[in-house]
Amino acid sequence: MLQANPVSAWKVFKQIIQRDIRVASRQRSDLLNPLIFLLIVVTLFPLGVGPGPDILGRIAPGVIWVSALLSSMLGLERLFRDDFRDGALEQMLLLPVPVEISVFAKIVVHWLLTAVPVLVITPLLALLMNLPIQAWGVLWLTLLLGTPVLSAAGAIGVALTVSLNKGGALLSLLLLPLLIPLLIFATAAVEAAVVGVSPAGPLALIGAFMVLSITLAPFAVKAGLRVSVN
Amino acid sequence: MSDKVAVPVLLEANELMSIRGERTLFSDLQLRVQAGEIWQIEGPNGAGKSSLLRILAGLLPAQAGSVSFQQQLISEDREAYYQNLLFIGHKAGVKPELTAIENLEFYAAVQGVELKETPYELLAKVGLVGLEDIPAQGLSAGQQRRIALARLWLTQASLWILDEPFTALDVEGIALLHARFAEHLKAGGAIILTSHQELITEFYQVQALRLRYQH
Amino acid sequence: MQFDSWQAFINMGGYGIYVWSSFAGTFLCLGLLALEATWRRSILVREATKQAARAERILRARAAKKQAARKN
Amino acid sequence: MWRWLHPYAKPEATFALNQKLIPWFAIPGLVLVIVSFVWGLAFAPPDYQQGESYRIIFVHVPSAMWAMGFYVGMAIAGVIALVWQIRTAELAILAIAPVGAVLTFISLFTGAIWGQPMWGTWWVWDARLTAQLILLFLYLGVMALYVAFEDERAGAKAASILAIVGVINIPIIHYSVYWWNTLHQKSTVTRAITRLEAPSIAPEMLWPLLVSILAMLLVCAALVLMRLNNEILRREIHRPWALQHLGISFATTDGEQSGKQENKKDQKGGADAV
Repeated sequence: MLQANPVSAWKVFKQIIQRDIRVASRQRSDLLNPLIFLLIVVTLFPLGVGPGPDILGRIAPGVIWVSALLSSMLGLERLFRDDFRDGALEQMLLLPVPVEISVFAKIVVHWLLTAVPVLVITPLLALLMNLPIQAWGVLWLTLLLGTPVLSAAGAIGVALTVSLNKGGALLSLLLLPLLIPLLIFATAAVEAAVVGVSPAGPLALIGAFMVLSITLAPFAVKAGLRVSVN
Repeated sequence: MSDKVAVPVLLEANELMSIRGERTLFSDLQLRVQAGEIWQIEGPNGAGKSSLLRILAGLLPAQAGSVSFQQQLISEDREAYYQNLLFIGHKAGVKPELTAIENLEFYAAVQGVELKETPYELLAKVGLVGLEDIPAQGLSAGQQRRIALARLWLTQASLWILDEPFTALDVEGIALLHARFAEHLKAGGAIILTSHQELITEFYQVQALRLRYQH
Repeated sequence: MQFDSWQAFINMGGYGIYVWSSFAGTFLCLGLLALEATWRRSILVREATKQAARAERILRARAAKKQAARKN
Repeated sequence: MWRWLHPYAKPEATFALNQKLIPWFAIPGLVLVIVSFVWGLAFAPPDYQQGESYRIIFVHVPSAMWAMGFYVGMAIAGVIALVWQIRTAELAILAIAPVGAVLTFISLFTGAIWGQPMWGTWWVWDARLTAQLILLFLYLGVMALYVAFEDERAGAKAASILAIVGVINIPIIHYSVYWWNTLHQKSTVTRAITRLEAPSIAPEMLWPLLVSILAMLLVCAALVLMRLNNEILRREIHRPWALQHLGISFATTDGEQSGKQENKKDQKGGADAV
């Protein structure tokens, strides 16, 4: 009788991460484009509202966060779209481990590939927007805590729209309203830091969002994928 | 192995019904797949062959009925079922950015198969010699299909569900596949597949399930 | 009654335009929803009638054909 | 056996039930609408700060309230559709969403009109209005997702998931928007509306308000039921029970039912082993 060896969830988790990083490393432009988009949008603001350091510094938290949200929408689709097209998504649902594990791995990979570069160029964005230096650290912290929420919530949206031809615009319509609380508290934290008030409250809330979204999202993503893959 | 009289039932489907859109594909469908059996799902296009395979694999919910694997409802213990299932669908799940070897190594690892060495020999066997470390997107459709089918040699799953495994294969490839099927059946495995061609082979007896197109 | 005259009621202490336009807008929106629902329904009924009639014609034609065949 | 009969027996029963319920919602609803509006417009005393303009409250608050309430109802239908796979619940999402969206629109529209005399501008980023605007986006998202799918049942499931995710998010959105609003609060006038809705509201104003809230619920529930029955009918139009119900005569010969498309859902032997 044929007997299959059990597989540990951790091994599958590692394998998915490894494979996706490898895949991404062979199509680097996909990763680079949202990043360049982010830089360009942030550059547009001083050109649009004038280069006065006062006004730039005042709107900087909002501008940087809104741009980050928009640019993340650009790259979100690749979370499941390619896998859906070539059938790897189907195979992912057929792995001998809970689907939530694989979904979580996909979210982690997406975060590593899209958010980490943003975190790296954050000082540059802050510099371009004349953000007062005392708020740089808090801006970076809000991005560090907030980007996992983007990846997790984004995964839900992509899971629901991945089988649609015209999913792109729909994805933003579904996701952006859900991400408003994140935007509000993130900008509030940075603004608090600008005026020298403790940003601990909003930061804690963003942290709570992060925990909530990465624990609950895999379940919603699983349900969404089951709908899309059939 | 000792008791040859009672052949274990691997997969059992009861009163399955599937509706796509407004059309009933099939209803009250019964299927019992025992170890050592190969089943071919026949029927015209649109009769629901692929849907049936996907229902059996647990990818698509049936409107009614149940599927159990080794007397266990598959919806209740998916992980145990998927440990023993190899499903290769219409889209084979080969990542075009990865090489044949990388693709195979990934699937072997997540299915719990230990690879003792890089599967050059296997890839040579399926006709991909010299193409082992080129990203799959540079290969032809048939060659990509072969990468997916090479998984048949790297699995311990007892049940295989294959959607049109023979498409884009040449005569040699088909013969190779038949040989592998025979080997699997002899080892106590079972296969469910769809195919446009008649399965004529001296290696094994094919059971057929015919789906009619219903308006 | 809070208002002395009809005029005063319409005028709403100078806010008439705002108050009445909100009420009118609300009625309009809900009314349109109700209209759309009944209109949809009537279309459905009309289509169903047409289809039933068509099916009946087909059946009658089939029966006539059968009868003709039997005569021959 | 029961499990697969269940979904097919259901639409018919729901349809008949709705048909009976609609007048029970519509007639009292319309009566109460008239009562509450006459009461609110003519008999309730003017507000000491806002004068007569506050009377917009009798349409603004009920619509804002039920815009939210219907979203929750839609999410509940979504849970039922996902967990028990009941077809009628899937259709209910399609029936509720447009009514809820229209209610949200009404609350935004009346809120904007109210804003003009209050703040001298049509739009103020007041917490309530902002939250309603986001709610409108959520409704639009659910509807857009539902119709984007070619397979309607898949669309229904996707919309259900989104509605549930949305309903988890709504309290968070609300809290954040209100918090954001107090953070950026420049004028004190914005609190006027909130003050009116506080429990300290005078009973002469509160009673007509409560009646208008009930009236709005009944009317909109009737609308939802009408839409739900249309959706049921649209999918079941070829079945004998629907034709019978509509009083359309249909031919039957040797058990062959009329209608172009015969959904042989109950036919046996779609497959046979050779």
